[in-house]
Amino acid sequence: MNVRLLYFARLREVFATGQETPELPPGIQTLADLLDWLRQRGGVWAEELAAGRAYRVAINQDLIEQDAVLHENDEIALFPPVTGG
Amino acid sequence: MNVRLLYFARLREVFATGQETPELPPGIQTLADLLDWLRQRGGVWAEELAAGRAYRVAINQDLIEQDAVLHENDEIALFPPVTGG
Amino acid sequence: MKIAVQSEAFDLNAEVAALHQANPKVGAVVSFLGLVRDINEGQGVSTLSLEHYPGMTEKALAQIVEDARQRWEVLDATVIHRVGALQPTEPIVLVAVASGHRGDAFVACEFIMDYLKTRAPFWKKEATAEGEHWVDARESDDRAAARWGGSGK
Amino acid sequence: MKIAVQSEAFDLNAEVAALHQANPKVGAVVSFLGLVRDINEGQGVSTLSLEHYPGMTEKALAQIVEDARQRWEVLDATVIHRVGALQPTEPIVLVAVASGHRGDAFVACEFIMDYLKTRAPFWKKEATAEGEHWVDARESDDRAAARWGGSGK
Repeated sequence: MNVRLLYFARLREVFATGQETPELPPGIQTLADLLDWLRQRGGVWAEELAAGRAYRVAINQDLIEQDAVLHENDEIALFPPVTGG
Repeated sequence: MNVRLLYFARLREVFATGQETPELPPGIQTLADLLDWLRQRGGVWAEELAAGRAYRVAINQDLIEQDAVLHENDEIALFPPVTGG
Repeated sequence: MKIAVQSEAFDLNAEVAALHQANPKVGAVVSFLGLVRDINEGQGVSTLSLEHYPGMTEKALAQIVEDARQRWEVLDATVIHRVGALQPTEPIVLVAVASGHRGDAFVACEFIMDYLKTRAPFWKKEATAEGEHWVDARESDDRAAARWGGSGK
Repeated sequence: MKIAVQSEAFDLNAEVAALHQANPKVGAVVSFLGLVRDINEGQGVSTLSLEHYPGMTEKALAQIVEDARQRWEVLDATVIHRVGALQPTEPIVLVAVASGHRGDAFVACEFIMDYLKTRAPFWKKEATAEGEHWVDARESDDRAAARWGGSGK
Protein backbone atom coordinates (compact mmCIF):
# COMPACT_ATOMS: atom_id res chain seq x y z
CA MET A 1 0.00 0.00 0.00
CA ASN A 2 1.23 3.46 -0.91
CA VAL A 3 0.46 6.41 1.36
CA ARG A 4 1.57 10.00 1.62
CA LEU A 5 3.04 11.06 4.96
CA LEU A 6 3.23 14.73 5.94
CA TYR A 7 5.05 16.28 8.91
CA PHE A 8 4.53 19.79 10.19
CA ALA A 9 6.14 22.34 12.48
CA ARG A 10 8.47 20.89 15.14
CA LEU A 11 8.01 17.32 13.86
CA ARG A 12 8.95 18.44 10.35
CA GLU A 13 12.16 19.92 11.75
CA VAL A 14 13.03 16.99 14.00
CA PHE A 15 12.33 14.41 11.28
CA ALA A 16 14.22 16.64 8.83
CA THR A 17 11.54 16.08 6.19
CA GLY A 18 8.14 17.53 5.35
CA GLN A 19 6.82 14.54 3.44
CA GLU A 20 7.49 11.08 2.11
CA THR A 21 5.53 8.57 0.04
CA PRO A 22 6.57 5.15 1.31
CA GLU A 23 5.32 1.81 0.06
CA LEU A 24 4.17 0.18 3.27
CA PRO A 25 4.96 -3.50 3.98
CA PRO A 26 1.91 -5.83 3.60
CA GLY A 27 1.31 -6.23 7.36
CA ILE A 28 0.52 -2.53 7.84
CA GLN A 29 -3.22 -2.05 7.73
CA THR A 30 -4.07 0.49 10.41
CA LEU A 31 -2.82 3.78 11.78
CA ALA A 32 -1.48 1.95 14.85
CA ASP A 33 0.51 -0.38 12.53
CA LEU A 34 1.91 2.62 10.66
CA LEU A 35 2.99 4.37 13.85
CA ASP A 36 4.74 1.15 15.05
CA TRP A 37 6.50 0.91 11.71
CA LEU A 38 7.68 4.52 11.99
CA ARG A 39 8.87 3.97 15.59
CA GLN A 40 10.99 1.03 14.38
CA ARG A 41 13.13 3.54 12.53
CA GLY A 42 14.52 4.37 15.98
CA GLY A 43 16.15 7.66 16.97
CA VAL A 44 13.90 10.70 16.77
CA TRP A 45 11.12 8.54 15.30
CA ALA A 46 10.98 6.26 18.31
CA GLU A 47 11.35 9.23 20.63
CA GLU A 48 8.77 11.62 19.18
CA LEU A 49 6.12 8.97 18.56
CA ALA A 50 6.56 7.19 21.91
CA ALA A 51 3.48 6.48 23.99
CA GLY A 52 2.56 9.52 26.02
CA ARG A 53 4.12 12.06 23.64
CA ALA A 54 1.75 14.76 22.48
CA TYR A 55 1.24 14.65 18.75
CA ARG A 56 -1.80 14.73 16.49
CA VAL A 57 -2.73 12.68 13.45
CA ALA A 58 -4.91 13.68 10.50
CA ILE A 59 -5.99 11.26 7.79
CA ASN A 60 -7.09 12.89 4.57
CA GLN A 61 -7.19 16.21 6.42
CA ASP A 62 -9.48 15.10 9.22
CA LEU A 63 -8.20 14.91 12.79
CA ILE A 64 -8.17 11.27 13.97
CA GLU A 65 -8.72 10.51 17.64
CA GLN A 66 -8.40 6.73 17.59
CA ASP A 67 -7.10 3.92 15.44
CA ALA A 68 -8.28 3.74 11.81
CA VAL A 69 -7.88 1.44 8.83
CA LEU A 70 -5.60 2.86 6.13
CA HIS A 71 -6.37 2.93 2.42
CA GLU A 72 -4.28 3.25 -0.74
CA ASN A 73 -3.20 6.85 -1.33
CA ASP A 74 -4.29 8.10 2.08
CA GLU A 75 -2.72 11.39 3.13
CA ILE A 76 -1.56 10.94 6.72
CA ALA A 77 -0.22 13.95 8.60
CA LEU A 78 1.64 13.95 11.92
CA PHE A 79 2.07 17.19 13.78
CA PRO A 80 2.38 18.76 17.24
CA PRO A 81 -0.69 20.07 19.10
CA VAL A 82 -1.82 23.15 17.20
CA THR A 83 -1.04 26.67 18.42
CA GLY A 84 -2.83 29.04 16.05
CA GLY A 85 -5.25 31.85 16.81
CA MET B 1 -37.71 71.33 49.44
CA ASN B 2 -37.01 72.10 45.80
CA VAL B 3 -36.21 69.25 43.42
CA ARG B 4 -35.84 68.86 39.69
CA LEU B 5 -38.04 66.23 38.08
CA LEU B 6 -37.18 64.81 34.64
CA TYR B 7 -39.33 62.56 32.44
CA PHE B 8 -38.07 60.62 29.43
CA ALA B 9 -39.36 58.74 26.42
CA ARG B 10 -42.94 57.47 26.70
CA LEU B 11 -43.42 59.05 30.16
CA ARG B 12 -42.28 62.41 28.79
CA GLU B 13 -44.91 62.13 26.08
CA VAL B 14 -47.71 60.91 28.33
CA PHE B 15 -47.00 63.53 31.01
CA ALA B 16 -46.65 66.12 28.23
CA THR B 17 -43.57 67.57 29.91
CA GLY B 18 -39.85 66.78 30.06
CA GLN B 19 -39.11 68.49 33.34
CA GLU B 20 -40.46 70.52 36.22
CA THR B 21 -38.96 72.06 39.35
CA PRO B 22 -41.69 71.86 41.98
CA GLU B 23 -41.42 73.09 45.55
CA LEU B 24 -42.46 69.99 47.48
CA PRO B 25 -44.84 70.25 50.48
CA PRO B 26 -43.11 69.80 53.85
CA GLY B 27 -44.31 66.21 54.41
CA ILE B 28 -42.45 64.85 51.41
CA GLN B 29 -39.14 63.42 52.55
CA THR B 30 -38.60 60.26 50.57
CA LEU B 31 -38.92 58.98 47.03
CA ALA B 32 -42.03 57.01 48.08
CA ASP B 33 -43.59 60.26 49.37
CA LEU B 34 -42.78 62.00 46.10
CA LEU B 35 -44.34 59.24 44.01
CA ASP B 36 -47.51 59.35 46.17
CA TRP B 37 -47.65 63.11 45.71
CA LEU B 38 -47.34 62.73 41.92
CA ARG B 39 -50.05 60.02 41.88
CA GLN B 40 -52.41 62.41 43.67
CA ARG B 41 -52.42 64.51 40.52
CA GLY B 42 -54.69 61.77 39.10
CA GLY B 43 -55.15 60.97 35.43
CA VAL B 44 -52.05 59.79 33.61
CA TRP B 45 -49.97 60.40 36.77
CA ALA B 46 -52.02 57.98 38.84
CA GLU B 47 -52.16 55.53 35.98
CA GLU B 48 -48.50 55.46 34.93
CA LEU B 49 -47.09 55.43 38.46
CA ALA B 50 -49.56 52.87 39.83
CA ALA B 51 -48.20 49.88 41.74
CA GLY B 52 -47.11 47.17 39.33
CA ARG B 53 -46.41 49.54 36.43
CA ALA B 54 -42.92 49.23 34.99
CA TYR B 55 -40.98 52.45 35.38
CA ARG B 56 -37.51 53.28 36.62
CA VAL B 57 -36.25 56.03 38.91
CA ALA B 58 -32.85 57.69 38.98
CA ILE B 59 -31.76 60.12 41.66
CA ASN B 60 -28.86 62.35 40.70
CA GLN B 61 -28.27 60.10 37.69
CA ASP B 62 -28.01 56.85 39.63
CA LEU B 63 -30.64 54.14 39.22
CA ILE B 64 -32.57 53.67 42.47
CA GLU B 65 -33.95 50.24 43.35
CA GLN B 66 -35.66 51.04 46.64
CA ASP B 67 -36.91 53.97 48.66
CA ALA B 68 -34.49 56.82 49.37
CA VAL B 69 -34.45 60.05 51.34
CA LEU B 70 -34.63 63.15 49.13
CA HIS B 71 -32.42 66.21 49.46
CA GLU B 72 -32.67 69.82 48.34
CA ASN B 73 -31.89 70.20 44.61
CA ASP B 74 -31.96 66.46 43.89
CA GLU B 75 -32.42 65.59 40.23
CA ILE B 76 -35.07 62.87 40.10
CA ALA B 77 -35.79 61.19 36.77
CA LEU B 78 -38.71 58.90 35.94
CA PHE B 79 -38.59 56.84 32.78
CA PRO B 80 -39.69 53.56 31.18
CA PRO B 81 -37.44 50.49 31.25
CA VAL B 82 -34.52 51.26 28.97
CA THR B 83 -34.30 49.87 25.44
CA GLY B 84 -30.93 50.94 24.08
CA GLY B 85 -28.18 48.85 22.56
CA MET C 1 -11.43 53.94 28.46
CA LYS C 2 -13.59 55.78 25.97
CA ILE C 3 -17.30 56.44 26.46
CA ALA C 4 -19.19 58.37 23.80
CA VAL C 5 -22.82 59.20 23.01
CA GLN C 6 -23.10 60.68 19.56
CA SER C 7 -25.35 60.96 16.50
CA GLU C 8 -22.51 60.39 14.01
CA ALA C 9 -21.40 57.00 12.75
CA PHE C 10 -18.12 55.60 14.10
CA ASP C 11 -15.13 53.93 12.48
CA LEU C 12 -14.74 50.37 13.76
CA ASN C 13 -11.18 50.09 12.41
CA ALA C 14 -10.08 53.25 14.19
CA GLU C 15 -11.79 52.34 17.46
CA VAL C 16 -10.35 48.83 17.59
CA ALA C 17 -6.89 50.01 16.54
CA ALA C 18 -6.92 52.59 19.33
CA LEU C 19 -7.47 49.77 21.84
CA HIS C 20 -4.46 47.69 20.89
CA GLN C 21 -1.95 49.40 18.60
CA ALA C 22 -0.04 51.16 21.36
CA ASN C 23 -0.17 48.26 23.83
CA PRO C 24 1.67 45.03 22.93
CA LYS C 25 0.16 43.35 26.00
CA VAL C 26 -3.20 43.20 24.22
CA GLY C 27 -3.72 39.74 22.76
CA ALA C 28 -7.46 39.92 22.15
CA VAL C 29 -10.05 42.51 21.23
CA VAL C 30 -13.69 41.43 21.28
CA SER C 31 -16.11 43.84 19.65
CA PHE C 32 -19.88 43.91 19.69
CA LEU C 33 -21.63 45.86 16.97
CA GLY C 34 -25.38 46.33 17.39
CA LEU C 35 -27.38 47.15 14.26
CA VAL C 36 -30.85 48.42 13.45
CA ARG C 37 -32.84 45.39 12.34
CA ASP C 38 -35.62 45.63 9.79
CA ILE C 39 -38.21 44.28 12.19
CA ASN C 40 -40.99 44.96 9.71
CA GLU C 41 -39.72 42.19 7.44
CA GLY C 42 -39.83 44.47 4.45
CA GLN C 43 -43.30 45.95 5.16
CA GLY C 44 -42.25 49.54 4.58
CA VAL C 45 -39.07 51.21 5.70
CA SER C 46 -38.82 51.92 9.42
CA THR C 47 -36.77 54.58 11.16
CA LEU C 48 -35.52 54.17 14.69
CA SER C 49 -35.16 57.24 16.91
CA LEU C 50 -33.00 56.98 20.00
CA GLU C 51 -33.60 59.25 22.97
CA HIS C 52 -31.27 59.34 25.97
CA TYR C 53 -30.73 61.04 29.33
CA PRO C 54 -27.71 63.29 28.78
CA GLY C 55 -25.28 63.19 31.65
CA MET C 56 -26.68 60.04 33.22
CA THR C 57 -25.97 58.05 30.07
CA GLU C 58 -22.23 58.68 30.16
CA LYS C 59 -22.15 58.13 33.92
CA ALA C 60 -24.03 54.82 33.66
CA LEU C 61 -21.81 53.54 30.83
CA ALA C 62 -18.64 54.48 32.70
CA GLN C 63 -19.92 52.64 35.79
CA ILE C 64 -20.71 49.53 33.75
CA VAL C 65 -17.21 49.52 32.25
CA GLU C 66 -15.74 50.01 35.73
CA ASP C 67 -17.79 47.05 37.02
CA ALA C 68 -16.36 44.93 34.19
CA ARG C 69 -12.80 46.01 35.09
CA GLN C 70 -13.37 44.91 38.67
CA ARG C 71 -14.35 41.43 37.52
CA TRP C 72 -12.01 40.64 34.62
CA GLU C 73 -8.71 41.68 33.04
CA VAL C 74 -9.73 44.63 30.91
CA LEU C 75 -6.73 46.51 29.51
CA ASP C 76 -8.90 49.02 27.67
CA ALA C 77 -12.49 49.40 26.51
CA THR C 78 -14.61 51.59 24.26
CA VAL C 79 -18.36 52.11 24.35
CA ILE C 80 -20.01 54.26 21.69
CA HIS C 81 -23.79 54.59 21.54
CA ARG C 82 -25.56 56.54 18.85
CA VAL C 83 -28.67 58.68 19.37
CA GLY C 84 -31.05 60.38 16.96
CA ALA C 85 -32.56 58.87 13.83
CA LEU C 86 -31.18 55.58 12.47
CA GLN C 87 -32.15 53.40 9.50
CA PRO C 88 -32.10 49.58 9.23
CA THR C 89 -28.58 48.10 8.87
CA GLU C 90 -27.03 51.17 10.54
CA PRO C 91 -24.83 50.57 13.62
CA ILE C 92 -26.39 51.65 16.94
CA VAL C 93 -23.76 50.63 19.46
CA LEU C 94 -20.17 49.50 19.68
CA VAL C 95 -18.66 47.80 22.72
CA ALA C 96 -15.03 46.78 22.30
CA VAL C 97 -12.85 45.27 25.02
CA ALA C 98 -9.09 44.68 24.92
CA SER C 99 -7.47 42.09 27.16
CA GLY C 100 -4.41 39.89 27.32
CA HIS C 101 -6.55 36.80 26.84
CA ARG C 102 -9.64 36.01 24.85
CA GLY C 103 -11.75 34.61 27.67
CA ASP C 104 -11.67 37.88 29.61
CA ALA C 105 -12.33 39.94 26.48
CA PHE C 106 -15.38 37.85 25.53
CA VAL C 107 -16.97 37.80 28.97
CA ALA C 108 -16.33 41.48 29.73
CA CYS C 109 -17.76 42.56 26.36
CA GLU C 110 -20.92 40.51 26.85
CA PHE C 111 -21.30 41.74 30.44
CA ILE C 112 -21.06 45.37 29.33
CA MET C 113 -23.68 44.80 26.61
CA ASP C 114 -26.06 43.02 28.98
CA TYR C 115 -25.81 45.81 31.55
CA LEU C 116 -26.02 48.53 28.90
CA LYS C 117 -29.28 46.96 27.71
CA THR C 118 -30.85 47.20 31.16
CA ARG C 119 -29.09 50.07 32.96
CA ALA C 120 -28.08 52.71 30.40
CA PRO C 121 -30.84 55.29 29.83
CA PHE C 122 -31.58 54.98 26.12
CA TRP C 123 -35.02 54.52 24.60
CA LYS C 124 -35.97 53.47 21.08
CA LYS C 125 -38.97 54.69 19.14
CA GLU C 126 -39.84 53.08 15.86
CA ALA C 127 -41.58 54.92 13.01
CA THR C 128 -43.23 52.94 10.21
CA ALA C 129 -45.88 53.74 7.60
CA GLU C 130 -48.48 52.79 10.27
CA GLY C 131 -47.20 55.31 12.79
CA GLU C 132 -44.80 55.60 15.72
CA HIS C 133 -44.39 53.50 18.83
CA TRP C 134 -41.94 53.14 21.68
CA VAL C 135 -40.09 49.83 21.62
CA ASP C 136 -40.92 47.64 24.63
CA ALA C 137 -38.21 46.45 26.99
CA ARG C 138 -37.64 42.72 26.79
CA GLU C 139 -37.76 40.22 29.63
CA SER C 140 -34.93 38.37 27.92
CA ASP C 141 -32.67 41.39 28.48
CA ASP C 142 -33.49 41.42 32.19
CA ARG C 143 -32.66 37.71 32.40
CA ALA C 144 -29.41 38.23 30.48
CA ALA C 145 -28.30 40.91 32.93
CA ALA C 146 -29.51 39.00 36.00
CA ARG C 147 -27.21 36.04 35.32
CA TRP C 148 -24.20 38.24 36.18
CA GLY C 149 -25.43 38.47 39.75
CA GLY C 150 -26.72 42.05 39.74
CA SER C 151 -30.38 43.03 39.73
CA GLY C 152 -30.17 43.91 36.07
CA LYS C 153 -32.91 46.51 36.40
CA MET D 1 -19.49 32.18 5.01
CA LYS D 2 -15.93 33.29 4.31
CA ILE D 3 -12.85 31.28 5.28
CA ALA D 4 -9.43 32.64 4.36
CA VAL D 5 -5.82 31.80 5.17
CA GLN D 6 -3.53 34.56 3.98
CA SER D 7 -0.30 36.39 4.70
CA GLU D 8 -1.77 39.86 4.07
CA ALA D 9 -3.46 42.02 6.68
CA PHE D 10 -7.27 42.30 6.55
CA ASP D 11 -9.67 45.21 6.82
CA LEU D 12 -11.92 44.82 9.86
CA ASN D 13 -14.38 47.46 8.61
CA ALA D 14 -14.80 45.75 5.26
CA GLU D 15 -15.15 42.28 6.76
CA VAL D 16 -17.74 43.32 9.34
CA ALA D 17 -19.67 45.41 6.80
CA ALA D 18 -19.81 42.43 4.45
CA LEU D 19 -21.52 40.43 7.22
CA HIS D 20 -24.39 42.82 7.83
CA GLN D 21 -24.81 45.56 5.25
CA ALA D 22 -26.85 43.51 2.81
CA ASN D 23 -28.92 41.71 5.46
CA PRO D 24 -31.30 43.78 7.62
CA LYS D 25 -32.04 40.70 9.75
CA VAL D 26 -28.58 41.03 11.33
CA GLY D 27 -28.89 42.72 14.71
CA ALA D 28 -25.49 41.80 16.15
CA VAL D 29 -21.97 41.20 14.90
CA VAL D 30 -19.44 39.91 17.43
CA SER D 31 -15.83 40.05 16.30
CA PHE D 32 -12.75 38.53 17.83
CA LEU D 33 -9.40 39.98 16.84
CA GLY D 34 -6.32 38.05 17.98
CA LEU D 35 -3.05 39.97 18.13
CA VAL D 36 0.64 39.12 18.45
CA ARG D 37 1.57 39.87 22.05
CA ASP D 38 5.02 41.04 23.03
CA ILE D 39 5.62 38.07 25.30
CA ASN D 40 9.22 39.11 25.87
CA GLU D 41 8.10 42.09 27.89
CA GLY D 42 10.39 44.38 25.95
CA GLN D 43 13.47 42.14 26.01
CA GLY D 44 14.22 42.49 22.33
CA VAL D 45 11.80 42.44 19.47
CA SER D 46 10.26 39.08 18.69
CA THR D 47 8.86 37.85 15.39
CA LEU D 48 6.18 35.21 15.20
CA SER D 49 6.13 32.83 12.22
CA LEU D 50 2.95 30.93 11.49
CA GLU D 51 3.07 27.62 9.66
CA HIS D 52 -0.07 25.78 8.55
CA TYR D 53 -1.27 22.67 6.73
CA PRO D 54 -2.64 23.97 3.42
CA GLY D 55 -5.90 22.33 2.46
CA MET D 56 -6.65 20.90 5.87
CA THR D 57 -6.66 24.36 7.41
CA GLU D 58 -9.52 25.64 5.28
CA LYS D 59 -11.41 22.35 5.69
CA ALA D 60 -11.02 22.41 9.48
CA LEU D 61 -12.14 26.05 9.75
CA ALA D 62 -15.17 25.44 7.52
CA GLN D 63 -16.14 22.46 9.70
CA ILE D 64 -15.84 24.52 12.88
CA VAL D 65 -18.08 27.24 11.42
CA GLU D 66 -20.56 24.58 10.31
CA ASP D 67 -20.58 23.12 13.84
CA ALA D 68 -21.38 26.59 15.20
CA ARG D 69 -24.24 26.99 12.69
CA GLN D 70 -25.72 23.70 13.88
CA ARG D 71 -25.80 24.94 17.46
CA TRP D 72 -26.77 28.61 17.22
CA GLU D 73 -28.42 31.15 14.93
CA VAL D 74 -25.51 32.20 12.71
CA LEU D 75 -26.65 34.31 9.76
CA ASP D 76 -23.13 34.70 8.42
CA ALA D 77 -19.54 34.30 9.62
CA THR D 78 -16.02 35.15 8.57
CA VAL D 79 -12.78 33.52 9.68
CA ILE D 80 -9.46 34.92 8.46
CA HIS D 81 -6.18 33.53 9.77
CA ARG D 82 -2.83 34.95 8.78
CA VAL D 83 0.31 32.90 8.15
CA GLY D 84 3.95 33.84 7.65
CA ALA D 85 5.96 36.36 9.71
CA LEU D 86 4.11 38.67 12.11
CA GLN D 87 5.31 41.35 14.54
CA PRO D 88 3.92 42.27 17.98
CA THR D 89 0.63 44.23 17.84
CA GLU D 90 -0.17 42.80 14.39
CA PRO D 91 -3.51 40.98 13.95
CA ILE D 92 -3.23 37.18 13.59
CA VAL D 93 -6.84 36.10 13.38
CA LEU D 94 -10.33 37.50 12.88
CA VAL D 95 -13.50 35.60 13.73
CA ALA D 96 -16.70 37.57 13.12
CA VAL D 97 -20.23 36.21 13.53
CA ALA D 98 -23.48 37.87 12.47
CA SER D 99 -26.77 36.89 14.10
CA GLY D 100 -30.21 38.31 14.78
CA HIS D 101 -29.46 38.42 18.50
CA ARG D 102 -26.39 39.16 20.56
CA GLY D 103 -26.39 36.01 22.68
CA ASP D 104 -26.01 33.75 19.65
CA ALA D 105 -23.35 35.98 18.12
CA PHE D 106 -21.26 36.01 21.32
CA VAL D 107 -21.42 32.29 21.98
CA ALA D 108 -20.85 31.23 18.37
CA CYS D 109 -17.84 33.53 18.04
CA GLU D 110 -16.25 32.21 21.24
CA PHE D 111 -16.98 28.60 20.24
CA ILE D 112 -15.30 29.09 16.86
CA MET D 113 -12.22 30.62 18.51
CA ASP D 114 -11.96 27.84 21.11
CA TYR D 115 -12.17 25.16 18.44
CA LEU D 116 -9.83 27.00 16.10
CA LYS D 117 -7.25 27.07 18.91
CA THR D 118 -7.34 23.29 19.30
CA ARG D 119 -8.43 21.87 15.93
CA ALA D 120 -7.14 24.14 13.15
CA PRO D 121 -3.63 23.14 11.99
CA PHE D 122 -1.58 26.27 12.63
CA TRP D 123 1.71 26.38 14.53
CA LYS D 124 3.56 29.37 15.94
CA LYS D 125 7.32 29.74 16.11
CA GLU D 126 8.83 32.65 17.98
CA ALA D 127 12.15 34.24 17.09
CA THR D 128 13.95 36.46 19.60
CA ALA D 129 17.51 37.66 20.03
CA GLU D 130 18.15 34.39 21.96
CA GLY D 131 16.99 32.18 19.10
CA GLU D 132 13.90 30.42 17.79
CA HIS D 133 11.43 28.11 19.50
CA TRP D 134 8.06 26.55 18.75
CA VAL D 135 5.29 27.87 20.97
CA ASP D 136 3.85 25.19 23.25
CA ALA D 137 0.17 24.30 23.14
CA ARG D 138 -1.67 25.35 26.30
CA GLU D 139 -3.74 23.15 28.56
CA SER D 140 -6.05 26.12 29.06
CA ASP D 141 -6.97 26.00 25.37
CA ASP D 142 -7.86 22.30 25.63
CA ARG D 143 -10.04 23.07 28.63
CA ALA D 144 -11.71 25.98 26.83
CA ALA D 145 -12.62 23.74 23.88
CA ALA D 146 -13.67 20.81 26.07
CA ARG D 147 -16.42 22.83 27.81
CA TRP D 148 -18.39 22.84 24.53
CA GLY D 149 -18.81 19.09 24.78
CA GLY D 150 -16.35 18.03 22.09
CA SER D 151 -12.99 16.41 22.72
CA GLY D 152 -11.21 19.67 21.96
CA LYS D 153 -8.13 17.86 20.70
